[in-house]
Amino acid sequence: MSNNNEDVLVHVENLVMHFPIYRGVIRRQVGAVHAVDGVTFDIREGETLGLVGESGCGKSTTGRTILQLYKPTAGNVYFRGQDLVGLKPNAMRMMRREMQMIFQDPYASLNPRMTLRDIVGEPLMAFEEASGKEIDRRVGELLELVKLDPDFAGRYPHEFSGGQRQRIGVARALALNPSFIVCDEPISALDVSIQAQVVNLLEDLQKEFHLTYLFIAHDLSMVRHISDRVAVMYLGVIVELANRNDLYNEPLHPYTKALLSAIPVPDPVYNETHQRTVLEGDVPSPVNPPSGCRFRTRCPIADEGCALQKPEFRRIKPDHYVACLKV
Amino acid sequence: MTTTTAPTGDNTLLREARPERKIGRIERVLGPENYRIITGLLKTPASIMGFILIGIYILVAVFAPAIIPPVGSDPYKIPRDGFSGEPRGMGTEWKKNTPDVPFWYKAITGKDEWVHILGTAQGQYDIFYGLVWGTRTAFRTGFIVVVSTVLIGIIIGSISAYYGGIVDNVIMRLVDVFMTLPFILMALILAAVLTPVIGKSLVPSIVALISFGWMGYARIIRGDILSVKERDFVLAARVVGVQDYRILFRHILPNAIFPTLVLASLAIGDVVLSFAALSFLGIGTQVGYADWGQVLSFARNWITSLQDYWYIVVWPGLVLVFFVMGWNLVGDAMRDVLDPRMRGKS
Amino acid sequence: MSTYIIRRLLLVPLLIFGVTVIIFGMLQFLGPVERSALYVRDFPKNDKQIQGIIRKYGLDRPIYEQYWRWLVGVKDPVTGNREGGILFGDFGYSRTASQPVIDIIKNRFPNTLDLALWAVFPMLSVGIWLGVQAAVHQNGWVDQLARIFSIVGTSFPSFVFGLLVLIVFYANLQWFPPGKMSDWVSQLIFSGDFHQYTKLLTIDALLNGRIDVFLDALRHMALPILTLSYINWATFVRVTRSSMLETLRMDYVTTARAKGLKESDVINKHARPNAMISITTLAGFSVVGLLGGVVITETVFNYPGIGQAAASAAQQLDVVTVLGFAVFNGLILILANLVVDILYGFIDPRVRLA
Amino acid sequence: MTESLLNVQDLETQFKTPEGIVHAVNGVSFKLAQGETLGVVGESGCGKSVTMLSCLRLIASPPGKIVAGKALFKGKDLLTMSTDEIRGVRGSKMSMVFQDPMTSLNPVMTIGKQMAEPLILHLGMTQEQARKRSIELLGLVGIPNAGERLRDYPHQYSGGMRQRVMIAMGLSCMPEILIADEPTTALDVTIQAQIVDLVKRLREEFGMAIIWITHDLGVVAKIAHRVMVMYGGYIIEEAPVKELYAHPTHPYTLGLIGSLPKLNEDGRTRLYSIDGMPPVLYKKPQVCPFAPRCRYVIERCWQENPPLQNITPDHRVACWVDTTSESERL
Repeated sequence: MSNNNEDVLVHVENLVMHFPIYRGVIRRQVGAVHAVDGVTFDIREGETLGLVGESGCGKSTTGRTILQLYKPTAGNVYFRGQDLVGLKPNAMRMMRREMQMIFQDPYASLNPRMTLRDIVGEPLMAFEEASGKEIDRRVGELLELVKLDPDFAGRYPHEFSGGQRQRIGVARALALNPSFIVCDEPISALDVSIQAQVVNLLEDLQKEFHLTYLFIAHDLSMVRHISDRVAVMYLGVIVELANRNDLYNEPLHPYTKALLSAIPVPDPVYNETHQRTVLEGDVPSPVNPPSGCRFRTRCPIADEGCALQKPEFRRIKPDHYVACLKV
Repeated sequence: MTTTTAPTGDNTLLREARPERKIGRIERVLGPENYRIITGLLKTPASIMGFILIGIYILVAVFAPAIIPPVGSDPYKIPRDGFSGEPRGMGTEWKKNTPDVPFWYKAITGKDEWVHILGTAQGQYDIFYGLVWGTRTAFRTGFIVVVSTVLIGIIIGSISAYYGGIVDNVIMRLVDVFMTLPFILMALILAAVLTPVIGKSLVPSIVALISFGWMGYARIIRGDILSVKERDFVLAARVVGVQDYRILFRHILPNAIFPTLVLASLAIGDVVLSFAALSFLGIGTQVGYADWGQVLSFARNWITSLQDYWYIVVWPGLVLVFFVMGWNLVGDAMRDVLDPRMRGKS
Repeated sequence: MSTYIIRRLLLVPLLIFGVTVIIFGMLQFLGPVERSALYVRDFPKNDKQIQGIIRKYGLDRPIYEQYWRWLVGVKDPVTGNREGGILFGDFGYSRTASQPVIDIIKNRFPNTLDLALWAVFPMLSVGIWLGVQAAVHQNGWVDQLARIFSIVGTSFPSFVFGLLVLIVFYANLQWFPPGKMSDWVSQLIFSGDFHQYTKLLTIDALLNGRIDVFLDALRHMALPILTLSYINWATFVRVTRSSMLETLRMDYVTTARAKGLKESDVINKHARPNAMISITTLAGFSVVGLLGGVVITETVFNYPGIGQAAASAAQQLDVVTVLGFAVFNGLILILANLVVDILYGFIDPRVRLA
Repeated sequence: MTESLLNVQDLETQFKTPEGIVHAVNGVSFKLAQGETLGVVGESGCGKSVTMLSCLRLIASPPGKIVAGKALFKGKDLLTMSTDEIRGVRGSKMSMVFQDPMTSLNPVMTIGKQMAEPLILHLGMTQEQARKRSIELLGLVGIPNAGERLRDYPHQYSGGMRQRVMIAMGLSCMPEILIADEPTTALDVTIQAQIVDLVKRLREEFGMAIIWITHDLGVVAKIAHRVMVMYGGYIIEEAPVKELYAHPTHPYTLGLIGSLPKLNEDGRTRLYSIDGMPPVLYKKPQVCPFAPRCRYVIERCWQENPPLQNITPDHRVACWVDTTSESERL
């Protein structure tokens, strides 16, 4: 999947992230959690790429490895053509101005001992972009941007609700004017009525600052709403990647189909008229992923061939990639 | 008909809903976590009682010369009223080595002559003098031991957590070894070994208590640093490009060490107790040094006639017990406040 | 589970090494003359003898060689007998007690064990019972009582408590006699009619079928037992209470209630077994700690156990003897901790079936 | 409808906290018919779980307290019956399945023992009978090798499997009501679908009534016959499922449904969002609790708390405003 489009912002190539497991008497490595097992994709300038999958499929690890929060086991991550893997710590630190992250848990991701001014102003201080009064001014602007009262700057995170805290996290991510933000399940810890607030905010900011998002979530309907393209992960690999409409209207991979049909649709009439395919069994352990196609153990259309051969991640249609032998 | 106004989302308009907590100036200066700890401590009657107890002991320590003026060159040497072995009762006349009569004594008793308020111990050492000046000894040893053990604990624990891998493994096994040894017995032995080398003074016991007292802190601080390191806000700081040293000092240490530090500082009670135990067993200071354990140890020879000499046990015993209890009361409340389940609830 | 046990077993030599190194390190504060007590009875009389001992036992050799000799002893070239060697149970010679350290241990340790065994029962049963009651009736009067009890308990050093107990029950009320046994019992033991199977007096008394001896022993131990268990109750009640409170908040306790179980069954069948897992470790440590903590109690009550021997040796600065006790105690504790850890593994299915 | 299976009237539950008394449930009344599935929807803290836990008197007391109301189960008040009687109801006539299958099972007891408990207690079975029945039940909820797996401990089961065990346990005494408290929230989408299907199948087999508590409007649409929306400890709307989704009437329900991305949505439309957050009430409000966040708020909302009133025979709403035109637009 070599994409030489000029508007590619992030290019991830064959990224592998294994976490070693130490067991036994002398704690030697007996295996590894194959969290991410060779994923390749592009994120284009200004788009939102949705990354969906069930818990433990490696979607969050992918996001974090792209930001070099973990040192990848193999593979490369190019940001504007520059390979991030192997970059010296200080050089990588400089790159962080460009790429930011919004976290899932708005309670855990803000230091309880720091005020909003310190939290939101910290990136500015770290890169010496501003100091003293200038920081106060910039923090005020950023808070206004995320629809919080600038007068809140002296407050501590515990004075805010989950939704407000998530806005603080967004303000911190925006402080350095990044071009790329990894949104790691930013809404799944929030109440239903708050989720829409945060999603709307993210969309507004994207328009205003021409941001590029990697939007990681398990909520397929929200991903559909916010994404331009969507990638579906299963057990450490991407099984399908396509335009939003293609993927939701004509899913090709059996896992995508099952996942889509499992979405609880808030429409009782639809539910009566549409028959769903329910997958059997649990997701296998990422320590010992099945041979061949990862999905074959739960796949309704798998045969012996699927156990022998690893399906190639190939292009079926323009902008529609699938890893399945049966397609 | 229907006048539609823009919703504000402000639930305080309900009046009966939970008002948004306004935080005061003191809280803003101290930071919410520290403020929560302090207010939490001042809420329970038990911890207030603890603070009062500690306060009384601090006053006694500070004003020791005013309460009972020192006799001779070394104020920590308990003045002896003769050399007879048998203890003398409370209120008996003080004949030799009498301290100056302080202002309060006359005001309360109306007399000019000192008596042995709490009697004398074996060897005619004045118990009251020993207890008052022993308060200073208690604070001194307590602070030295606590500060040293916590410092050693923080350094070793941080090194262990920071380097990880083999360094961590070696340090933690070392901690295991030290933890296996029974504390009071080992402290006793080390103090006994050191006494001929250093001489009879506070030092052998202090060194012994430090040597076998740091492991708990090292273990706790290591654990706390490791768990804070994994918290999302540390990761978030890395993502925004904060320098490593700043992450350590702004994010990890304040959240990992501060709570332990406070808790540890309340361990003074335990330290003083162990110190007194060593003195009681006859290890440490010279005979006649103003130190509670020492005063108590005189009782060991009079066990068969304690019905007559109960005051040589009861007074020093109570002084020690209330001191330790003061710290324990505050420490107990502190443990509740620092309970992770209580965090985040305001 | 086997991995867990093997890993734990592998820790044993490491711990033995660490403990012996620390104690050996303390020995280095002594001069060679004093250290010679590790190998020979008599105090060397002149320089020549001293030099001879230093050469014979390698007291001037590099430190690691000395350590090794200390561990395994030195073979006498003439007689072929091994002299010293703590790993063979030769802890040196106590010059203050005029007998080999191991003999003191043999005489005294059974007494300490006897005391510790009897202190364990009240400590565990009352401590756990009170802790559970306090948690179940949180903020009720039992709870308040338990909290006061535990605060007072942790603040009361054993020597103060012991002395107060002596004032009340021994000096004033005269309910309990001093010492370890009455005269008639020691005469009985001396006469040879009383067979000493285990050297633990209470157990031997039962084995001999002598209830009177048994009761006499208990009467003599009552005050030390009370002191030892009281000191531990406080910590025990506190830990049991907090562990139980935590368990009672768990979802599976609500599940048990939703099944319609009786409240007593909810507590005894669901909550308590879970709370006990975390208490096991503490219980183990407390029992083990009893062996180390008897120093003070035995001294206060003048009970002829190993702790009192250690304290009096330390007072006389007889370091070789004290360190001998330390090595012995260290080895016992390593073993006891091992047992506790393995037991823990069996109790918690999450460890057992891992 | 003849006598309803469960009839809750004016239930009020409060919690004592250091900040004051939290009014978690403020006079809730509803009925449940035989074999019916009632969905209870709301955000965290709206009182939906507390309502159901109150009915079974499973509220930890202190700090919780049921201060008023009745919960008639077949005409008998659950709230005033003796502890022995309510224990006889729990797990046998009314049973519960909880949100987090990871923590709802006792980690140091085998699955077999935990399964057997209600069987022995309520049905007087012997150990052996209970074991046989447990195997049947586990088979019923789709756990393979049930006989062997009875000896396992919860940590040896996956999350989905544990929830199946919880359901099997809940059904073991053939209850007339199964209360499921967010049973699929902690599970993945595909597993969630499995559990929903399983419960639907068992409902046909056993014919029990179900109260399904959730915040997920999608799941409710799949399983419920009738839906109740809660906010701030009040029921603010209640209707048959199709009616509710077709004609949501309360502004809060409108907001909830509107805040979900639409099915078949193509272009980027903005999501309807409700500003602010749900309140924690320290006193029963004299005004509409939703007023501060409501787009349609009128003067009257600030004067009186609207009662739950019928707008059609089976649709109840607590609102002063007529939003019919709005719901058609959605």
